[in-house]
Amino acid sequence: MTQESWMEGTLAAPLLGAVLALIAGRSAASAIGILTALVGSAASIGLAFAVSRGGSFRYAVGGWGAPLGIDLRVDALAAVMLAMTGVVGLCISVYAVGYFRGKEAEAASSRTNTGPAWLFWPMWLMLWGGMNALYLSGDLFNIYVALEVVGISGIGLIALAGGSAIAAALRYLLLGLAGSLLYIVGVELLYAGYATLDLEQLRQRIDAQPSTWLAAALMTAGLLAKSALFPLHFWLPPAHGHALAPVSAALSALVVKTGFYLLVRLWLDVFAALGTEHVTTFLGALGAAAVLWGGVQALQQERLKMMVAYSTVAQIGYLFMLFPLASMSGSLTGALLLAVSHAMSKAALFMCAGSVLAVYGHDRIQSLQGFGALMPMTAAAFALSSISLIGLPPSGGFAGKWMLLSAALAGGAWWWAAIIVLGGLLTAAYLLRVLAFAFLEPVVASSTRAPRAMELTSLILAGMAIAMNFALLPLHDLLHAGGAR
Amino acid sequence: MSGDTLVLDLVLAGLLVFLAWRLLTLSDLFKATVLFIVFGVLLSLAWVRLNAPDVALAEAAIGAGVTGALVLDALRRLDARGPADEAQPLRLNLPRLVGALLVMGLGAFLLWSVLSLPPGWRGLSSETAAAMPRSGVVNPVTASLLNFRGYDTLLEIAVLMLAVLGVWTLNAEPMPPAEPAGPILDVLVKALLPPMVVVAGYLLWAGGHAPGGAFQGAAVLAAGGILLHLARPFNVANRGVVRLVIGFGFAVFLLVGLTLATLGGRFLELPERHAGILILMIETAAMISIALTFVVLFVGNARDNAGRDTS
Amino acid sequence: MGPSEWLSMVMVSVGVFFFIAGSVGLIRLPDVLTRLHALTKADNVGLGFIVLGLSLQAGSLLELMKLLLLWPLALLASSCACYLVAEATLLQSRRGPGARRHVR
Amino acid sequence: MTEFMFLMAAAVLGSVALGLWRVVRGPTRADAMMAAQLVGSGGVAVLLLLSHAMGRAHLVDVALVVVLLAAMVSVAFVRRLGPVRGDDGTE
Repeated sequence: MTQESWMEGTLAAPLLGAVLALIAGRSAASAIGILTALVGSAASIGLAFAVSRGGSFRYAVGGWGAPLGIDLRVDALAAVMLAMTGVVGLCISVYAVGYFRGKEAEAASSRTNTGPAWLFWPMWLMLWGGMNALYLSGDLFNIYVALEVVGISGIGLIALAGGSAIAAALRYLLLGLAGSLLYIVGVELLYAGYATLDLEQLRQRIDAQPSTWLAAALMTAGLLAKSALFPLHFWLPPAHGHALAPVSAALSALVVKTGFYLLVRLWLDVFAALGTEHVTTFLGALGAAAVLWGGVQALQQERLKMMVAYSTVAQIGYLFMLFPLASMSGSLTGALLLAVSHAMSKAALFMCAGSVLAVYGHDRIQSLQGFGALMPMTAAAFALSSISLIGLPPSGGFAGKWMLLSAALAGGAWWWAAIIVLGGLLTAAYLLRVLAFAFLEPVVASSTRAPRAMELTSLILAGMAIAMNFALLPLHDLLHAGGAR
Repeated sequence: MSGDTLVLDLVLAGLLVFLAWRLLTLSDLFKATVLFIVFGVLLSLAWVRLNAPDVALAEAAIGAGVTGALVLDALRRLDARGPADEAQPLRLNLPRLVGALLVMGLGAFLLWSVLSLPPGWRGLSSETAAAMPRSGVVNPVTASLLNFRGYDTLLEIAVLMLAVLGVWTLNAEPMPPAEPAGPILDVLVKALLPPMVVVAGYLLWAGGHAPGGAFQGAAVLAAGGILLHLARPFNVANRGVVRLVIGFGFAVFLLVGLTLATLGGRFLELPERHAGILILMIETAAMISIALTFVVLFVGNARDNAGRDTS
Repeated sequence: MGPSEWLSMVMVSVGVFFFIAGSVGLIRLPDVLTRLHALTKADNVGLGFIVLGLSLQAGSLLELMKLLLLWPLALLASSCACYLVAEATLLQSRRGPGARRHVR
Repeated sequence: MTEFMFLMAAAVLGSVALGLWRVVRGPTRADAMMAAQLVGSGGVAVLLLLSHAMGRAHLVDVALVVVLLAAMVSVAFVRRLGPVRGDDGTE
């Protein structure tokens, strides 16, 4: 298969699956969902291999070519994000099958209606399709549309939980709309200035006009809000904390990365000619603040899901430390490795929280004493994800943080290094607190068990987060071959 | 802006600003709703004056019409909850002042950057003009939406589809029963439905060479559905047929794109010879789906029994 | 300018006059029903004159047809709508102030 | 002729603006509905006049859409929000 056909598969599979799942309805939605997830993740992994062999390429959708048409741009950076989405997306899909089957059984025993739970499938596949479209795109307006697809499906998914999640979904909607508005105004300004929407053409034409700076500022503000970087993170914990477990996993592990990815594209590539040192320092400082603030907040949470959600606030901060360190060799590899292993371990953590909820009926950390004995697989998954999130060796989180740390020290920027270490300690504090409860004597004997599919997928994901330790060299080679910057 | 049009443009612009201000400051939601609809109609006139008749059509149909009906419906639901807290009139405090100043600064800057565009700024219009003969249609807006940047439109249709899914996830409370429709309302509905369908079809067809197209046609078609629902309420729950029609437009668009890719072209690369007919096909499917989408958004997901929380 | 132009301008002027008269009526008249009366005049007659005046200048048969389709539609819509508003108003005043329509 | 049509359009717009006074003033909901209707037909009139003055025949299509949508909105007004408050000035 050619690079192009892998790409077409990556782009189209989730979109097609989404509409088929919608048409098929309750009876066949989950089967279509799993099938789509298999095809979609295979396509994105195939694409990553194709890029590592053949290098980056462009693809003119509709055959018109930029600036009139829309060009896709597939390079190593995009390929890594797509593969990450594929792998984690597949696991989330498998988990969701078990999760909703468990919900149905529960509903059948208590004779209530599960309601429109099957709508998860079309919305989740559309979310996946939107993220793929976003990573593939090389066109500012097309990215806007993809952002909308991601945002609107995310809102629907959060609202699936009903109850207090509706308010969180509404807040997410308003914030998302505000972010989109800022972004699109920036896009209009750039189009007015350079008569193109194509990222590559824009990079070549850009100069330091006042309107270009305004456009950059507006787009950055919008994207920061969407990626929930401190201090624009306030919407994230309620949204991610109240959603259903597979939804939380998808949002926290994957969706928040889209904003980060776009900011990397913009500031480290398109806007690079503007002379961006103070901007990248600013972004890094926000990231550092997020690491500390999110960590402290996570420590104080009493509900497991809220704690995991605040942990996302902190971990996003790490990714943004890439910006000030970008000129150091290895920093991009490190940040990407961190992003990928965070996606895996964070999805696993939310899955664990979902399994715990299914068994205990609540997720108050204080009352989870001994869940390690009741649910050994889940506890193991929790422990492995924690290792990676904290950054203990060997794990993807360790390798990523190590790369960033050595980049910081090589550049003599010891303060970034200090933040990285301090953040790791905070992460250790809030995760070990939960683990400590896990291995106490159980106080309640529960007969309910989480569906095997749920516990197993979280363990697999957590294992992968550990295994990412050994992905350092392949990733480095891929970035080299695929010509991301 | 020549002398001929100066008076008109000034009145229009002045009215728009006045309306926007009143809309935000009125404490009566009902009046604000009325002004919102008025604002939509006048905004559509403004688009006409800016030589963007396609946008004017969309604004009149969706911005004023369908959205207006949606807001009215929401207002009724608020009413039915009993005496709602009247919205507080907007008072100026420090954060609002800062916000207002920021927005005004941004507005001033935008104005400045528009004015500082090089004279005769044409964007991509020469590229568009050069490609028009190969696009299969004559209206450059339709060519952009369905051919040059058809991929964007595909994803936009996905967003509309997602809106329906979002409505279905919510269990709205059922609408309080309305008075039965009187004879005059029946006459109106019977008399308006056929022209609405005809006009929708006409707009769809006209889109190839004049302002119009799937979105505008769909809005008019949806207005017919909403009118019918207002007179004789019906339910469009998520049943098989409804779901099929909702997904139809997106599915056709996507499958056309994929078929073309497997036949040796690129994704959504419409062959020059068949572009016109393919665009019409895609637009027809899209119009039907979008029209039903609007109707579902209006009718909502009222269940037969009282809305139950299904979390 | 030929006679058809002059006729157009006169008819359009009359139409605009009715619009202004309608708005003045909307402001000045004392109660809902009389205001409704004034408004319907503006809607129907004003728009009618404008349509007639412009149809003298129509460039094509299609345009003429659309213009002549437009007025009856507007007439029908606004007359029915006014009837409905009046009916609702009367129902409301019979039930007394403060009553909600959906409460039976 | 063109200038005349632009002026007439401005006059219709002005009369619509006068009508808006009723929306803001009230006192009944019926008044506000009426004013919205006035904007519908006023908008149509302006569009037709502009169609002639700007030499763009297809603006008649926009007017056609406004007529149909305004009818739908008027019905929505009455069916969803018949005058809930007392008439004749009691608010």
